[in-house]
Amino acid sequence: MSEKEVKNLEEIFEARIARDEKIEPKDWMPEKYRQTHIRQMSQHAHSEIVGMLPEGNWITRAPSLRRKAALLAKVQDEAGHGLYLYSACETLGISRDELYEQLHSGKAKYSSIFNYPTVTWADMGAVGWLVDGAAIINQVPLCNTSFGPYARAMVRVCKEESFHQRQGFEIMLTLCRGSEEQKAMAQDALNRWWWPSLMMLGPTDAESIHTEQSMKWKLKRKSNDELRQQFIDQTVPQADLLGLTIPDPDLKFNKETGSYDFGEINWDEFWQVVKGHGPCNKERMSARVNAWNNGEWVRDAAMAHAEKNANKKIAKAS
Amino acid sequence: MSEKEVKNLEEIFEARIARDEKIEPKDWMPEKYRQTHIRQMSQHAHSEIVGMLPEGNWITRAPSLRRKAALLAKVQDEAGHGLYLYSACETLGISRDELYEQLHSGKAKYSSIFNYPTVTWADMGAVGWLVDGAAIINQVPLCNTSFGPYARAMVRVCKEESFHQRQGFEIMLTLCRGSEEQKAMAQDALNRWWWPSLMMLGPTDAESIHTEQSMKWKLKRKSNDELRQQFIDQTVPQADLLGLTIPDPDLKFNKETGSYDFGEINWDEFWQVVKGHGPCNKERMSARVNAWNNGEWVRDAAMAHAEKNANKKIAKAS
Amino acid sequence: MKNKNLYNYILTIADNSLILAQRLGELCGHGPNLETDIALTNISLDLLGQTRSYYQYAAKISGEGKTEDDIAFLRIEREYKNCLLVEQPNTHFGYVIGRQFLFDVYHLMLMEKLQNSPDETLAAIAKKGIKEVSYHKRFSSDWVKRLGDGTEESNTKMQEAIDDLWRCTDELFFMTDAENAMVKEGIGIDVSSFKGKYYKEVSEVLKEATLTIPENKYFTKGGKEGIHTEHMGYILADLQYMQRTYPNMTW
Amino acid sequence: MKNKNLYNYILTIADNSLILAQRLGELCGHGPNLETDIALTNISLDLLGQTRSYYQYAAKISGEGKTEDDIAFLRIEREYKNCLLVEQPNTHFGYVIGRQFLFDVYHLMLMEKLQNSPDETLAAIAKKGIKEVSYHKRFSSDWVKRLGDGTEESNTKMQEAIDDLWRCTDELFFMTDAENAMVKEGIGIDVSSFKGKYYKEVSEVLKEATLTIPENKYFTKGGKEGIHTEHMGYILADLQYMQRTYPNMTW
Repeated sequence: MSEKEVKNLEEIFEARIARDEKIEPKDWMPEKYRQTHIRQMSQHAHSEIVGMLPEGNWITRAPSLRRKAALLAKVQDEAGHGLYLYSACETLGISRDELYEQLHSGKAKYSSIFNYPTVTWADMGAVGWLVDGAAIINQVPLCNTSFGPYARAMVRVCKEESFHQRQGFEIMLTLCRGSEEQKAMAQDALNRWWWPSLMMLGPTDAESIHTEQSMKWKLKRKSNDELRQQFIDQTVPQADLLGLTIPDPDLKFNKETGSYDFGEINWDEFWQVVKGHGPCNKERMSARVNAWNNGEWVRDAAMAHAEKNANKKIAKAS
Repeated sequence: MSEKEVKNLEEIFEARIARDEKIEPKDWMPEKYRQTHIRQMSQHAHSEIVGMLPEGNWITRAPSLRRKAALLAKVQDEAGHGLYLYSACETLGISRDELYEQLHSGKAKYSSIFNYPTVTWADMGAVGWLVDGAAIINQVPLCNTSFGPYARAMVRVCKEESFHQRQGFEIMLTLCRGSEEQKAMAQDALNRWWWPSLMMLGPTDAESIHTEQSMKWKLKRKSNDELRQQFIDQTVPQADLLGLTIPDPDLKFNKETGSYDFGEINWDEFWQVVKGHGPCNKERMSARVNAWNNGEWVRDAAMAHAEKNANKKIAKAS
Repeated sequence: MKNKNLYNYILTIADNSLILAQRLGELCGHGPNLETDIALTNISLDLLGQTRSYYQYAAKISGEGKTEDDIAFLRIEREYKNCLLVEQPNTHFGYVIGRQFLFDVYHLMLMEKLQNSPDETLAAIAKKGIKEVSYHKRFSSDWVKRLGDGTEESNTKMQEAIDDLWRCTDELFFMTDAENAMVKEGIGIDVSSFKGKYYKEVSEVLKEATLTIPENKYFTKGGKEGIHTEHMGYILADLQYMQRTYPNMTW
Repeated sequence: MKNKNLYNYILTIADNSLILAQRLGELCGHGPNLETDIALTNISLDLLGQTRSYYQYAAKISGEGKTEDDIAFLRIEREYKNCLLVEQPNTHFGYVIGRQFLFDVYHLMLMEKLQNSPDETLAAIAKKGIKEVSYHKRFSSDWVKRLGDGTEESNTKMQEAIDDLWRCTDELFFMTDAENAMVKEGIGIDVSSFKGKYYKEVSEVLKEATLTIPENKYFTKGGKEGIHTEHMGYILADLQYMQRTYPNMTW
């Protein structure tokens, strides 16, 4: 293709996006669009899969049968999200094995929040309430993103996430209405998860890369700082409702802006965790890699069995 | 050596044993004597090592710090017994690796009692009281056995075993003086360990092999049935003291004999366990084999390191 | 308690589901691929759902103001009545599948009988369970075949698991006092009645999977009478952790 | 409690011994040979002995009728103050040795200072401990050298463990509020004062063991303030099992 032809295709492509038309896998797309989507969708898929681990940690110890079932179902939903996000990636011509390889080698990232340990049962509440809460704020705009498979996946993901978020809040509410120990457990969980949740919305706009392009492709609608403000404004009243204190002495409602001002985020911690040195990066990655390696003989067997069956069918047919 | 010379040596040898002289590793001995001793001592050593496992099972869960320390110390003593019994074997010209190989391949036996699970904390009491109790009855006569290294090892072993036995009894006593749940736990442990403990004294005299020869070599002083009767007569009053009921409806003091008559032993169960089909045979053997296999690289490293050091010394000296 | 036998009978069935669900719960996030991870979680969820129905019923008939959670979390080890099979560890995926398969075949046969029990609650739970357990059995048999008739390595591993778990199968058909009593009352199922059918069906799948049917005639038991393997204490330590550490709270 | 800071200070030291003893206790019967099995059990016993002395003292000064067992078994996870290093799992023998070595060097330096504390009880425990901990350190350094300078495989494994555990070393020198308060009172030890000496000594052994000294400058912490790794909950589930299941009994 000549440079001019490409230029022409790109213009048509950008115009389609501007008209809010969905781009589908078989449509022509710029290589950078493809790459950016593979990167973001796979990062999202990886986050779902790694995100199963901190919550999976409490399945055997959930304090009631009802909570155990709900937690199992939630972690299963995350596996499901991973599954269709990987599938959406695959429509762009990359295999799941390649995507895993990127995760296991450390080339691909996943959400840093999952590198914090789940220390008490209250963390199951806090993760649902705060982490899923922040995730939704990140994800809701993606339901209208330009790439069709991603947008459709996000519709389903967001619906389930918001159920999880309510469930998390309800765990917190039960604790806060419970004994002194339970309330202390809830406050402690908020103390530990608050700041990492704020970091989940990404680095400050000044530090953020990819933003302009992503806005154009509707992979982003608001800046990280705007999303963070939205999260805080939404969450502070919920904390009040729970009777919990946000661990930020600088947090204060600003009558002029109608929003909450808040204290400084420890970005050193953020970058340390992103770079692989958080409390559980090593454990999370080992768990994933071990599961994959230990499962190799199983996947091989399934493949061999399928081949044998296919051969049998051919033999019968001939 | 001519047949006559051998015959002569054998006569001298048997005469020494008859005079209660100790046979030492460097002394001449009939091949059968050597083999019998390797078999019995290694079986004894294996029992100590495998016997660490059912008690080791409760170390992390012992109910008080004092009990945890005592249990650790006890299991450590067992490792120590294993160590000097293996050493005694080695004086007869067999290596520890060969002995392990015999254990791991199933060629060598160990005491069947260790193939029962330790289900509750009370089992730590019952094992000490009953299993060590029966072991002592088996072992005390061996302090005067003809083979010097074995006799000396047994002196030390018996001293420690009788400490363990008192400790086990004391655990039972504490439980029996405790809450209803504790007393029930003690009774339940007695119910489960009573019959296997009786079986520990070996098959009935009618079924027992090796006996005559062993008597002559002072590897045995009393028959299995005599030892079993001794164990029962010693233990029943202790159970009374604890306020526990021996799980044998046929148990009754016989005024004529001055001993307790008792019910029929389920020898099918005994032989099933001996043949490798007890509740934990598989688990015990896996634990030993895994420890050995997982430790191979460590033992190799120690050997390699020692060689390197030796070479360095030679290099320095030359 | 008036209905002590019925109560114990329910636990004999329900504890299997609880402990197997717990074992499967350990695996969540660690499966060989996402699809099996999801499927095993699903089975765990089904079993947990059944457990809750049974325990709620047991709590009701106990008449002691008990809740499902009291029954699930606040018994001592000797009071759990699950068979030894379901408490076997997740040694490797072959064991997970083998344990599931050997249990599912039994479980479905039991549910099929139980749905006709004159005890309406048990019949209803069983009826609902049949659909779920049929799916479990399909999943586990398919995997037994895949692994058995897959690669040489998978065949060896699957055979190892079957050989090892085989000794836990006989106990499924051991009749406890509570079971005998409930059979007498016409409510419970005589599990020994489908023992032959069980081994026939299991053998057929193993054969199709190119696996050898174990010849071992030595079996272990004890679980149904509350004498468990040494694994059980550790399962309970985790299972009961929260309820024991923070007693009498609402979660 | 009058001496809250002293109480917390004692736990900061004692909990390390308890949790490390517990980790070593898991290994009993599973070592690579009898001699190491016995040695590791011995270390576990020493640590447990120290733990008891500390807790008995803490129980006394708490003035709340507490016993050593209340302190050992009846706290919630957030109240345990051990460093993250000692709760790391027994992944393989290299980890067991690495963890022990990195702790022993620190532990001995601490005991050597603590024996001069004006608090007579602490000084006495430390004095007794020095003999034991010197032996521990000799044992673990010897094995670091054996494994480091053994075979290629053992070198790789030992290096892997050191690289992995390294991130837990910095926390040893983190000063909690209780530590700062007790330093101020002249009773506690300023652990940060021997941080340089620690890394120098550790590095010398690693060098002799032909191992590479990790360059990672990122460290984790939290244990000393009660925020533990996800391993800790499982350690406590086992440790506390009996006391939680059967409360208020004598054993």
